Amino acid sequence: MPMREAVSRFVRDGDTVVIEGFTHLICFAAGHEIIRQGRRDLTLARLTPDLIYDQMIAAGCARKLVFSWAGNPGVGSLHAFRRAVERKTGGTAPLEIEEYSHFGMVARFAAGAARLPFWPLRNYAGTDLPRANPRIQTVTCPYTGEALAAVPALNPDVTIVHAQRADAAGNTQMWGLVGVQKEAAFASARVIVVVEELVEESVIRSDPNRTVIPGMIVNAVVREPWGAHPSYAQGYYDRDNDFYVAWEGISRDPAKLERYLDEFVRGVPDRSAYLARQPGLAARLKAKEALSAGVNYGF
Amino acid sequence: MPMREAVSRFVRDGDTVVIEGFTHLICFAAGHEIIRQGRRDLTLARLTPDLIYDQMIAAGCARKLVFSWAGNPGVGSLHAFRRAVERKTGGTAPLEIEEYSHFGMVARFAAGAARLPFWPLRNYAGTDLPRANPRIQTVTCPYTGEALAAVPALNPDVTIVHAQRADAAGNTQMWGLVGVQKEAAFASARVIVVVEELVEESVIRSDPNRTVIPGMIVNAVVREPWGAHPSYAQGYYDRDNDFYVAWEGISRDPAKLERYLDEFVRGVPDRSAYLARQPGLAARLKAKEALSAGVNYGF
Amino acid sequence: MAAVAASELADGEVVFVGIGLPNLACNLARATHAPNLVLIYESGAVGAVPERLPVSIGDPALVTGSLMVCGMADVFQLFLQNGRIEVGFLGGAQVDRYGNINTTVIGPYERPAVRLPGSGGAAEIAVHARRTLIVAKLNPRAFPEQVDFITSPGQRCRGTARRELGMPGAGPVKVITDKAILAADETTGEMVLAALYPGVSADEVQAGVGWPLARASRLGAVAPPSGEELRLLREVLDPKKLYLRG
Amino acid sequence: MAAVAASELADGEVVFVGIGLPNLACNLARATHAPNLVLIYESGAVGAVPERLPVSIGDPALVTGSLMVCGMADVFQLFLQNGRIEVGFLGGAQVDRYGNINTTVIGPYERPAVRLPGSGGAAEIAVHARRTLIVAKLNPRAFPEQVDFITSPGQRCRGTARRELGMPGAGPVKVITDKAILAADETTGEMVLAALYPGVSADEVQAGVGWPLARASRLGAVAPPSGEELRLLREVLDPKKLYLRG
Repeated sequence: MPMREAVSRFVRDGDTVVIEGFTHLICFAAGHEIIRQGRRDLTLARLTPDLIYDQMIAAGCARKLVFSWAGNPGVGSLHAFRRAVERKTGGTAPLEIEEYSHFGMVARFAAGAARLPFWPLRNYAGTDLPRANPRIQTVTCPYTGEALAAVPALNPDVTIVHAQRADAAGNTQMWGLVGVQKEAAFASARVIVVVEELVEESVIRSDPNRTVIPGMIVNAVVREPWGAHPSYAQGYYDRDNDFYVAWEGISRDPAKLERYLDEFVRGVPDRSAYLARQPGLAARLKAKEALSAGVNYGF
Repeated sequence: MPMREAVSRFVRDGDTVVIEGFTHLICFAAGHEIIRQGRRDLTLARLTPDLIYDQMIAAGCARKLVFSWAGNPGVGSLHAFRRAVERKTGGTAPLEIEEYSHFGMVARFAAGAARLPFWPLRNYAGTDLPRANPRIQTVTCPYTGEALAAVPALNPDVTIVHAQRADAAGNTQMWGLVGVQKEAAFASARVIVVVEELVEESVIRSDPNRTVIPGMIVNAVVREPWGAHPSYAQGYYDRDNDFYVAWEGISRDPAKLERYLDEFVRGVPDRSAYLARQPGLAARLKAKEALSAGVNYGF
Repeated sequence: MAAVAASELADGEVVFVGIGLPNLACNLARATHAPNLVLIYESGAVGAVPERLPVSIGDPALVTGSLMVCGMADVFQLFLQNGRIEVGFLGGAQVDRYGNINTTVIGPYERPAVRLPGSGGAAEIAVHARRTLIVAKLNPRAFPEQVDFITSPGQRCRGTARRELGMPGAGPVKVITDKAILAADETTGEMVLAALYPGVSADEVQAGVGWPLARASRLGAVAPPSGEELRLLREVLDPKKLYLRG
Repeated sequence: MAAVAASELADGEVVFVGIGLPNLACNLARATHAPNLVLIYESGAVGAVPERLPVSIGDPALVTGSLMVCGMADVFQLFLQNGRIEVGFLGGAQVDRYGNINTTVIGPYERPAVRLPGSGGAAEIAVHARRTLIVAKLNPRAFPEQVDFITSPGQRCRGTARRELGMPGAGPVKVITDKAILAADETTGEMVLAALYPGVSADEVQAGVGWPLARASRLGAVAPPSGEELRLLREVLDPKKLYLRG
C-alpha cells in the first residue's frame, strides 16, 4: 500500500499516534506524510520525540506529547518542542505534555500490549515525577503489602513501525535495536508497518524467531526504502548524524524550520521526491556488509 | 565445566530447581546427574514436569513439585508423579504440590525475572484453582479499581537451561521454541547453561539478536551434545517420540522404572555412557538441514 | 468429530490449537474451506505449517517454516490476554451442564482418585478466547451434572454466570461429541442438544449425559463427512492413525 | 574528568553507559585496567564493542559485534530492576547537596524558564544501579543547594533519606567534576569534598558549589591522567573531539 493511502486510511485527526523506534528505525517517511495530509489534534506518544515529533509539533499536528526524553541525542534541544512548552514567541499553540521516564513509558506499552489496565514497577521514589504527572500511581502488593509504582496502560489508536523487512501480509522482521516496537504494536488498535524490503513469505518462514510483529495485527504494509532517514536501518544505511547536528540550527530558528518543512516535507509529494532532493545519501550512508551466519531450523 | 562439577557446585539439597524448556531443549542430562549425585528435598518447578521430573520424583530427589501440566504429552500420564500424588502403593514419599496454569507459571517467572513480588494477569475467575492454591491472589488496579489475579514471583535457587550454543562466558543463543527460559534464568540465583556446541565469542557477536541469556548471569557452561535427549534440539536432533511412548509402560510399573534408572541413569557415569548404550540415536534422530539465511548487521 | 470441529472454523480465523483431534480438525479446515486459518500453539509457534502430524504441541515440525516463534510470555500476554485468539479448542476428562471442564482431579483435590495433568493453558484459553469449542466423547462419567473441579470456566461456575465474573471471552459455545453437538443456551448458559449425527437418536445422546438434556428450539442435523474430508483425514493428515482411533 | 571517571570502574563490572563523557570513560577503562567491563546501553545493546565513538546511545556501532541485543522491556526489567547493573553514570543540568539530579526543568514545572529533555532512563538508573557516579562540571548554577526538580533521586529527597524511601541501589556515591571529587557522606548523605585535582584549592571548588561544602575526614588527591590515558583519549577514543571539549 502506498504511504499516502496508509496514512489517509489509518491515521485520523485526534488520534493517539505512536511512531516508535529507539534511535533506530524511526519512520520519518510516515511522519512527513502525516504533516502533508495536515492531521490535527494528535496526541503524539513515544519515548524519545526525536526530530520527527519536533517537525510534527512545528507543523501544528500535535495537541499533546507523551514522552520520556525530549532532546536531540548527542546534539542538543528539540527547539520546536521547547518553544511550545516554554511558550516562547515563534512557538505554535501550547502543547500539553504528559511525562514519564523511559521505564515508565516501556511499562505503559507493556500494559497496553497485555491489555492490562496498569503495569507495576519499582520506581519514582524520591523523584518529583509523580507530582508533575498524577497518572503515576502506586499499587499494593497482595503478598508483601508494599507500595510499588504503577503506570497506566497506553493503547494508541495507531502505531507505525519501521522494519527491515516484511511479507505482504505484514509478518515483520527486524534486527539490531528493537526498542519497544513489539509492545507498541500489540497495544495499538491499528498498526502500519513500513519496510525497507517487501519479501516473499518464504523468507519470513525461513527464520521465524526473527519475526517481531505477526501479520494478524497489521493493517497496512508500506514499502518505503530509506523511509527511516535521517534515522537508520541496521544493515541498510547508517544514521545521518550530520543532519541531526544541522537540526540544532534549523529548529532553533522558526523561519528556517518552516523553510525546511516547505522544501523537504510539504514541498515534495512523497518519499521518492524527498530522496531525489538529497542525491548523495546512498554514497554517504549505505551500510557495509557484516553478515551473520544462518542457523539450522531442521529436525 | 563437566556436568558433574556443575551439578556438584551449583545444585544443593533443599534447593528450588528449575530445568525449563517447553517440549524443546529439556536438559535430561542435568536431571540425570542430579539423580546420580543423590540430591534430596528439592522443590522441582517447571510448567510441564515431563519425563525428567517423573524420573527425579521416582528417584526420590523431590519434596515438592510446582507445575501447571503434569502429563506425558500426546501419550498419557507421568505415573511416578501420579503414584506420589494419589498415594498409591509403589509410590515414593508423598509429594507436596503447588499448582498453577501455564499462564500463571509464566507470570511467576516474569515477576521473578523483573524482581517484582507479584505479576498481574486476567485469569482464574470461575475456576477452582485459587481454592486449590491459596497463593493465587488478587490485586486491585489503582486506575479502574477492578480486581485482577496475581501470582507470586518464583525465584529459583538454580535454573538449568539447555541451548544450541554458547561461548565460554555463557552468552547463550537458542532458536525454535524458547518457552520461558529467559525469564527463568533471570529469576534465578544461579544459572547453569548446557549446550550442544561451545562456540567462539565471535559466533555469538555475529548475531547478537539471537542471544537469549547473557554470560553475566551464568555460573557454569557445560558442553553436552545430545544432552536434551529424549527431548530435542531444533537443528540438531528430533524428539525421540518412541521413548516418550515407551515411558508409559516403563513408568506405570515401579519395578520397570527402577530398572530403567539403574541401567540408563545410575548405572552410567555420565552422558557419553548414556549415549553409548543407545547407539542408533543419531541415525534415527539427527536433524536434516533447513538453514535460514543470514542478515546484515553492518552500518 | 474432526470433520465436525473443522466445519466450525471460518476462513481467516486465529485458532489456539491443542494437540490431538483439534490439531487434526484445524489442518482439515486449512486443507478444505479455510486455507487462511492462522494456527497458534501455546508453545509459541504462530502460523505453523507442519509437514508431519505433530505428536505434541511442542513438535519441531511446528517451528520449521512457521511465520513466527515467540516466547510463552508473549503467547499468553500479547496473543491470548490481548484478545487476538478467536477460537480456542478444549477437551477434558469431565464436561458439565454449563460447559465447565475438569482436567485436574477425579475425586477430592487433596486426595484424588485420579490425578489428571492439570490446566496447562486451558484455564486461560477458556477465559480469553473469543469463543471456545469443546471436543469430547459422550459417556455419563465424562458428562456429569457438575465437574469435580473447575479447571476451565464454562457459562456458569458454581452458581455465578460467566458475565458476572467479568471474563472477556464468550466461553464454550459448543460441545462437539461423537454423537451430537451440544450448544450453550444463550439465556441459561446450559448445554442443550443442538444437532444430531446421522442415525443417532436424542435418547442415545441423553444416555451419555449426566443431566436432563434440554433441546435447542431448532434441532439441527450434522452432515456426515464428505468423501474428500475422509480421504484427507485418513490418507494425508493422519495416515498412522495417531488420533483417528475408534 | 574522563580519566577520573574511568578510574572509578573496576574490572568485570557491569556498567549502564550514558552517552558522552561516561561512554568515553568506560572505553578508556576497557582499554586500560578493566578489559572485562561489560557495557550496557539503555537502547538494548549488551557487551558492545563500538568500532567508532558512538554519537548516541542508539548508534549502530553499538549493535554490530555486541554480545546481545534485547528489547527495552528487558533492559529495564531484566537487567536494571533485576539488580544486575553495578554502576550507573548520570549527568545533569543541576546537582544538589544530596546528589539529587535535575534534567527536567529550570524554573517551575508548569511554566519552565528552560525545558530540559527529561528523565530518559535516569530516574530508574538512580533508583536501581548498585551505585551511581555523577559527572558534571562545577559552577554554582549547576550545583544549587536544592535542585528545581528531582528527576533522579540522590541520598536525601526533600527531607527524606534514601533508605527510608526503600530504594534498592546505593545512589550517587561520588560526583566527578572538573576540579574535584565530591563524595556522599555515609551518615548525612551530603556531598562533601573528597579529593582535589592537582593545583586546585578547596576555595576554588567551594566557588563552584551553591552550599557550604564540608570536607571528608581524609581529603584525597586526584592523580593526573597518565600519558598513556591522554594518548588513548585524544588519538584513539575521541580523535574528532566529539566529547573532549574544554
